[in-house]
Amino acid sequence: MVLKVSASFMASLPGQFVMVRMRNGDDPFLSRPFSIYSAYSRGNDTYIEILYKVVGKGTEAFSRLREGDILNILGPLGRGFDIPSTCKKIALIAGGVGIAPLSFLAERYGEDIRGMEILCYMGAGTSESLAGLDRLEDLCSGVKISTDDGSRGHHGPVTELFKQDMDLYSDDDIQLYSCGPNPMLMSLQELLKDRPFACQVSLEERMACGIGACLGCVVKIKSGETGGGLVRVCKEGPVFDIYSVEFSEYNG
Amino acid sequence: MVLKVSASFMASLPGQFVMVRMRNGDDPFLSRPFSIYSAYSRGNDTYIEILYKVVGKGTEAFSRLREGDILNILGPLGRGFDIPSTCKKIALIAGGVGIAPLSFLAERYGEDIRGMEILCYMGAGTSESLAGLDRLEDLCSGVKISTDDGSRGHHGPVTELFKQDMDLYSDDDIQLYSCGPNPMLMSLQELLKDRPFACQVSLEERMACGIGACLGCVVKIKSGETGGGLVRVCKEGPVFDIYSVEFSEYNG
Amino acid sequence: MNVKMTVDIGGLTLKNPVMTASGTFGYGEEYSDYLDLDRLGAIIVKGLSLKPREGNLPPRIVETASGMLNAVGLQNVGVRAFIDDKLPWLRSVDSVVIANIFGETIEDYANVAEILNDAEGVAAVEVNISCPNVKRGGITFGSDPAVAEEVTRAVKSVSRLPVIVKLTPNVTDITKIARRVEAAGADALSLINTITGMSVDIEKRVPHLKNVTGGLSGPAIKPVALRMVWEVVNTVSIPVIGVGGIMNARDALEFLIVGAKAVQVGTANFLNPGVTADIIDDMERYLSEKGIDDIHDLIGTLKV
Amino acid sequence: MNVKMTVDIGGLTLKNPVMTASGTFGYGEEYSDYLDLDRLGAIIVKGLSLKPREGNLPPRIVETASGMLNAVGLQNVGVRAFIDDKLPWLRSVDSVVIANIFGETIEDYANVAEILNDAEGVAAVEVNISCPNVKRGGITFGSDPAVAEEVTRAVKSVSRLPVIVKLTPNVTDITKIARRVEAAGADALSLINTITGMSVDIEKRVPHLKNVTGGLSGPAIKPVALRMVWEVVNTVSIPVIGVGGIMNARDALEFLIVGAKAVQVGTANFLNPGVTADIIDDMERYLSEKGIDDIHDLIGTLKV
Ligand SMILES: Cc1cc2nc3c(=O)[nH]c(=O)nc-3n(C[C@H](O)[C@H](O)[C@H](O)COP(=O)(O)OP(=O)(O)OC[C@H]3O[C@@H](n4cnc5c(N)ncnc54)[C@H](O)[C@@H]3O)c2cc1C
Ligand SMILES: Cc1cc2nc3c(=O)[nH]c(=O)nc-3n(C[C@H](O)[C@H](O)[C@H](O)COP(=O)(O)OP(=O)(O)OC[C@H]3O[C@@H](n4cnc5c(N)ncnc54)[C@H](O)[C@@H]3O)c2cc1C
Ligand SMILES: Cc1cc2nc3c(=O)[nH]c(=O)nc-3n(C[C@H](O)[C@H](O)[C@H](O)COP(=O)(O)O)c2cc1C
Ligand SMILES: Cc1cc2nc3c(=O)[nH]c(=O)nc-3n(C[C@H](O)[C@H](O)[C@H](O)COP(=O)(O)O)c2cc1C
Ligand code: FES
Ligand code: FES
Repeated sequence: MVLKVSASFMASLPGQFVMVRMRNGDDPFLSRPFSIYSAYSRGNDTYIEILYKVVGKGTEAFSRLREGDILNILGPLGRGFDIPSTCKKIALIAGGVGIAPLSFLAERYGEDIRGMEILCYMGAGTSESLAGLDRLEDLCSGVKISTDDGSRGHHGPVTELFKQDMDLYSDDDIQLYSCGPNPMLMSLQELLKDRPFACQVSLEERMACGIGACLGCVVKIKSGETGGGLVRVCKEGPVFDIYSVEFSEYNG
Repeated sequence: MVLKVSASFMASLPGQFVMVRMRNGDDPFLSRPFSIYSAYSRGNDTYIEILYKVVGKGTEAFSRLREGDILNILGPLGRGFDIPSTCKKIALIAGGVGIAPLSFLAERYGEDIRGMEILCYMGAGTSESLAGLDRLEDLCSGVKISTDDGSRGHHGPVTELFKQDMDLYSDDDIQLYSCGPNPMLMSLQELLKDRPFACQVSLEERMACGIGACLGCVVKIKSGETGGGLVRVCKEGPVFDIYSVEFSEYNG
Repeated sequence: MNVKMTVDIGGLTLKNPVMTASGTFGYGEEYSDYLDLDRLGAIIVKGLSLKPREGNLPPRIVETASGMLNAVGLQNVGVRAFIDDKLPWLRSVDSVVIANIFGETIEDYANVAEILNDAEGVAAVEVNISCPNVKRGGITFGSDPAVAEEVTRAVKSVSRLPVIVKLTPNVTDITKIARRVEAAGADALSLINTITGMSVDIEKRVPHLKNVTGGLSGPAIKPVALRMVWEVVNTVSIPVIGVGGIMNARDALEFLIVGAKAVQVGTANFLNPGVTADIIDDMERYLSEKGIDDIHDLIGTLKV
Repeated sequence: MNVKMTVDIGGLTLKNPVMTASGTFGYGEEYSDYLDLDRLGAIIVKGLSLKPREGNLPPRIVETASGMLNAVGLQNVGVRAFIDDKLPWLRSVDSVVIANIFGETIEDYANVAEILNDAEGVAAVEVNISCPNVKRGGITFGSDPAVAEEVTRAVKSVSRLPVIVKLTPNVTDITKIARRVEAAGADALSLINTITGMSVDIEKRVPHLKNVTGGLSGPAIKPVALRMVWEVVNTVSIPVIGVGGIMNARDALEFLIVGAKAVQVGTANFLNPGVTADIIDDMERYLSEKGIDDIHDLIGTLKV
């Protein structure tokens, strides 16, 4: 979905998100958070893109929108991905629409640091749900695919696919970025126990305000520099160091 | 608004109404009642029309609809106008969108009883709110207009306009039909105290179900053949004998 | 789909757990053009009193966010006219008919219940204790545990039918009332009735309802209803029927999972008179998709 | 537009009657990018306790029909960290800051209130009595008239600031509580806090909230809030602040017409962080269109 927005959105960073709400009526009631998939300007107008999957009534309502409809958009929000200047390679590990912030990251990396090697591991349920693949193939040096049903690429979780390549990378020149469902991030965390590559993840939690006020979106973070405890995904995140997150089976 | 409906709507009678609800979401929550403004078939398809005025969030939501949108429609509901075979002239007295059921009545009268003289008194706030006028001019032998702001026709309430003509009619050959805001119907009732022409009115009340189940839509009817008391507008009405209605200032 | 949907409520066997809530389904006949009434688990008719009641002056209803307020004021034809004029038609329906009753005094309640003993075609009574007790200055019967118990006992002592007591949500602790009503012999509980609310016309500066306040129903109250059902199923051992804001099978299933043995659909009937049939179909579909072949294997399976 | 919007709440003068509700506005700073905080009648900060509290495990929120449930569990930095870390920034805002406080024991309440006596920039305390009383087995302070009175008395006896007591709607008769709290010396009342509710994930058969139940807020509860405000303004003579489901100026005006002297906006801030400024503007526009030049000429003018 392409959204025409105010010029301030040109400052959007990969990993940041927006809160989106239908303009009319109270159903669905709360705004919904979506990662920024791209941000650019054409002429005097600024646009952002979001990539969404229909999972419930909010996203269903989006799917009924037509060109020219007006939405309420708040953003850009949250803390985006850190982009260290030292690494030479980056690997993106995406599950489903988790590809959105990673694709935006690749886009920006490509602009900022020419020649950077970007590898992408992309997992989805079926070959049809590989939205955003074309764009990634343009942005990355290589894209490897896995599907749960084996309809395209590796048959199995994307973390398995990444595991096969782990030995190709060395600790000091690679930076991982990941976004996807919690179970995927949990197995990635497990996988990295032996090979602790630097890895940033973008998390999802139910949100009400998106700006740090409601305390609805917390996730458990191991105590560390930032204090730890129950920390707001919308404000301190959505990007966290994977090693700091205490995942629990998502419950709602 | 033209609505494609099931063939059963061809049996719609003037004065009957439909309950209309947006297909998606709970806001607005209740269905809204609207008089049937016309019903016809083209080829294999049946259509009804409704004429609505934007007054609140339900009608506002309708005004945002676009061609092809789907609504939930229940109907035709209620008891329509009685069409006595004896009278030679009928006069329609309409306030605002109250014209809708009366226009449908004129349409049907025109079909059923050729040569019947149909006169129309049409009142509205301003000349712009005279929706449906063109159609009426085709259907009636004469249309007289009044507006509250004097921007067209008589400057003042439509009941005043009718009053000027009252002497032209005689008790035994005229039948009045009226629909409009309660204050207008109240002054018509007052006016008819001296000249008790037969007069049927279509009433409005807030409705939830439209089918007689919630008891939400009652109006006070003087005791008479049908018992009287608090009677359902959606089931025993919306058409009542004007002399049986105990109007009270509408309160909600 | 051969899922077993039958449930038993205090001796009453329902072909499925979907009933229509009192006051939202008239006397059944109003819906016969829009719904095959034979499909329903049970039909609960509009509240009946000893004498006919005219109810409140209009306006009686107003829409609210995801809900509505009503102040119908318990308008009804009276229990005898119900038996004479409405029940004969209802006997032709292959479903269970439950008479919702209320009174202004405890004796009223008992009298109505007694009259219904001999009414062929009435399978149970549901006692609405959410109405004001004229003797005690208008405080509702159902908000005082002792009075709730007393009403229940009075009805049980005369009725030969299963007695369902319908609880009001306008209380501090619904489990207290539930316990007392169970102790008084109720065969089942239904909850919740409407939550008292109000709405104002800011143009005219008058209440939208002539009666000033009214009862809130619809999806707005579902979270409250579900919480109270959860509290009550954890308190009593008689069957609990969940009511409040059920619009579709998903809502109904929440109540069953929490522990309600059956549900009532109220306000949703106004928006779609055929909604109960859809709920039954979708509930059956959910169960077969999940491989559950008896609805009892779903009821009360909430993991906490 | 030169409409007089100033109102006085228990000795506290507000430039207009629009406040932000506790727990929905963080410590104010969160909104500074989206709203000119100087415009607000008052800012009520997130509930403060003696010690910092971590709150409940997630998931903490879930959407409901025209509302949401939250079980944040009163997470907060603690009253001292508030004074040291949050208040200095708030002092730069030209509005009135009210500290919402709570405790697990009556002594806790009094201690927090006492600490705030010396906090420069705090103009009043709002006492949240809707939290569970650990000493009395988790029953909320606010649902027992005697305990509500006791808490109020304890806070009043130590506080040198105006004391607003915030009532819970989860009671049979809110006027009983209101009367006792007034008798204990409260300078004003605010109502309502959230209504307890629940929601279930029918796929996983677990509650949507880790805490099982949560507090319902948003437009769904507005009719209930308005009714309770109406009941309470007819009972007490201290000022009443209306809270619950206010989304726009029309909603706020309903509360004022019913008799509330001010309003609090809660959940609406989440959907539009600038909503309070819109409410103030639209309220002013309504008043001038109606030719009302002092908001007091609107307050409590409901015709019944
Ligand atoms: C920072 C952030 C970025 C996100 N980026 C994207 C994105 O780029 N594209 C995309 O499609 N989705 C994204 N999501 C998830 C998206 O917000 C939810 O899918 C959406 O809110 C669901 O709304 P719904 O009304 O369709 O579903 P609902 O009916 O609300 O729920 C349907 C299902 O989705 C789950 N769900 C609901 N809200 C969330 C949530 N906030 N996080 C995780 N699961 C949820 C529910 O548990 C339920 O199982 C993001 C979430 C966050 C927090
Ligand atoms: C039998 C019947 C036939 C009707 N036919 C038509 C028609 O052909 N064309 C048309 O434009 N309108 C008609 N109405 C009125 C129409 O139903 C209301 O205007 C509509 O429901 C308003 O919805 P809303 O959401 O836009 O306004 P709301 O926000 O619900 O209300 C706005 C204003 O309209 C008033 N209002 C709301 N509902 C009703 C109602 N049911 N009756 C009277 N006043 C109401 C309210 O008091 C308020 O002042 C009819 C009503 C009835 C009962
Ligand atoms: C218009 C209307 C009339 C009602 N009349 C009665 C009644 O006579 N007796 C009763 O016990 N409950 C009555 N109720 C309450 C409903 O049976 C039900 O408990 C309540 O509406 C909540 O369910 P819902 O949200 O599905 O509507 C009435 C509700 C409405 C909306
Ligand atoms: C996420 C959230 C947190 C809240 N925290 C508090 C709190 O700390 N103290 C308090 O008194 N009320 C708290 N409330 C209640 C609100 O202040 C308000 O009374 C309630 O939400 C009803 O108003 P609304 O419908 O406008 O949100 C909280 C509400 C929400 C939604
Ligand atoms: S969504 Fe409100 S604090 Fe994060
Ligand atoms: S609208 Fe329900 S009885 Fe008339």
